[in-house]
Amino acid sequence: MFLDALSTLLFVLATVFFCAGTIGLLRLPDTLCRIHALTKADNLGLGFAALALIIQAESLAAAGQIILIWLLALVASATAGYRVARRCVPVDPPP
Amino acid sequence: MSAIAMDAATLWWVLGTALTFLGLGVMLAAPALLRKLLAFNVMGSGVFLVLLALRPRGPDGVADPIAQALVLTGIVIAIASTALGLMLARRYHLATGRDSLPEDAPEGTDD
Amino acid sequence: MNAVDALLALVLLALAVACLWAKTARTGSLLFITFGLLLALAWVRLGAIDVALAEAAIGAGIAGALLLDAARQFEHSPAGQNSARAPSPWPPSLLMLFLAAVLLYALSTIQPLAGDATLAVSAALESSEIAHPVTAVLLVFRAYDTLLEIAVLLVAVLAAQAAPSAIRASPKYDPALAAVVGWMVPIAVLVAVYLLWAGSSRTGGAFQAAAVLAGAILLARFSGQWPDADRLWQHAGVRVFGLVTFIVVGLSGAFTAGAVLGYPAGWTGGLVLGIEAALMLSIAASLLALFGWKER
Amino acid sequence: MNTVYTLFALVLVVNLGVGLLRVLRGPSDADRLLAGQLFASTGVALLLTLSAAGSLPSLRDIALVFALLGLLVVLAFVHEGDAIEGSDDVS
Repeated sequence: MFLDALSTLLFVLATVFFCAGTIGLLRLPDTLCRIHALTKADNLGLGFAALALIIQAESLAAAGQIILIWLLALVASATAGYRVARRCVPVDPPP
Repeated sequence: MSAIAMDAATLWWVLGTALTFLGLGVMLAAPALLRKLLAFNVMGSGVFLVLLALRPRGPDGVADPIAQALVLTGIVIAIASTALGLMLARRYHLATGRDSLPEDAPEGTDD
Repeated sequence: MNAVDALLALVLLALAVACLWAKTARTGSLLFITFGLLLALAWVRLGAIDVALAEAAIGAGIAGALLLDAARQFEHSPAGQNSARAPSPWPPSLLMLFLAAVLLYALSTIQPLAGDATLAVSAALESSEIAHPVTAVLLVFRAYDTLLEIAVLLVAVLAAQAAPSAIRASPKYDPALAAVVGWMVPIAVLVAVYLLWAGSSRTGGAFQAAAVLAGAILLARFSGQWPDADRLWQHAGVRVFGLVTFIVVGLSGAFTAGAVLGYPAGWTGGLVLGIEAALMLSIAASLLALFGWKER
Repeated sequence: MNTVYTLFALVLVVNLGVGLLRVLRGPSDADRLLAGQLFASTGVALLLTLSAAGSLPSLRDIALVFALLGLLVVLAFVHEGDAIEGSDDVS
């Protein structure tokens, strides 16, 4: 019962962050700013959702898989943000 | 949803039909080769949706295994033919500098 | 949950229209990738989890990379303006509307029934020694189809290779990317093997595993990692290995099981897994060959 | 718990629908790519939620593939180096 309540709370938090991410994607002024929506808000949302589902997970393996998925998503979106930003910014960083 | 009482399967085959003919229409009408290939893929997805949505689900909600196997085969063939088409389009482009076949090119845009 | 389905369908339709009428080839490709991503979700909603897995890996991953790779070439061409011309609408679209209406009417009269074949599959599943029905259909009941499919894939590769491949510049070294890809690729290879193994009891199998494997190799390629391993994949032997294994096992079935493409009792599980492993390698190599990649 | 799953799934799909505006509007292809990545992570969350709701462990495998291959599209997009493109091209 307590765990269910905790999960629900985490889902609510995830909802807040997912919505913030989507609103950010729509409202932020240019491409570089919009990368924030992807790499920060959305990944936190995914993290909270993952946490909520880990609490409900039926086995240790399932929980581990959810953690792996979250980590992969984190790394992938950080790298994606970096590569897209590099494309938008004309100057190479100093060597 | 609408006048017809729409269950989930109906929704998907209606979408499948729409995608099929959108894709077919654009594939026939669009001059650019790459757009034709995109349209070919959209059409394929539409056909797969119709194929799968028409089969009844198993007792545990899982789609019909034969339809799934057919669609899986179809997806692999679709990607193979798309890749082949892309390859031909690229070679054609390298050789002629065009991105559409001469008989398809709209008036005035062909240089 | 019907609201989820309806919304998903609407988004898919909007994406398809936007993709087909996109201004440039690259925009169209990006929209198609997003379309593929959501189509995978639609397959999940339809209960077709095997198809969803393949769509996620092939439709959204490999096809996306292929299209973007090709779109770049058309982007920089002076004639690239041609693709800006949206398809000229009227006469064909009226025909399409008419055909769509005919098909919709025809489909609405069909009563979905579990056909004899479906019933036969669930009845024979026990004796096929494979727990997952889709794998059983692909490699036991309809093995001929799968065999020919692999042959078709090889023919496509051969045809693609008849045209000399475009030469690309090798990617610039990027330390951050190299670090990330350096540990992502091994995980992806592991996931591919896991999917292959999972195919014998639940969703998974050679196609999905091959697509993930090809994705892993492409990740390495796009970041300029492991060029030697990449060259190994371009060996023609890897591409035909799967088909040859399939044919050899299939023919030997004539002696051991009394039917070509049959499996001797008790051996089905192991043989199918072996064939699938060989197919995984070959399909992955073929998908890679279809990129027509040659480094400068 | 099932009501919560359903509601959360609905929230995610609504997010997809709203995010669609950015995909359609652009203005640059980099924006569309970012929106596509956002779709991918929303899709991962949706798949994980549906997997818990329907006790379908295989959906987690699909989420895993989404998370792995999302990067592939980005790399294919930016592959040929560092052309200047993005916020300045308004359509």
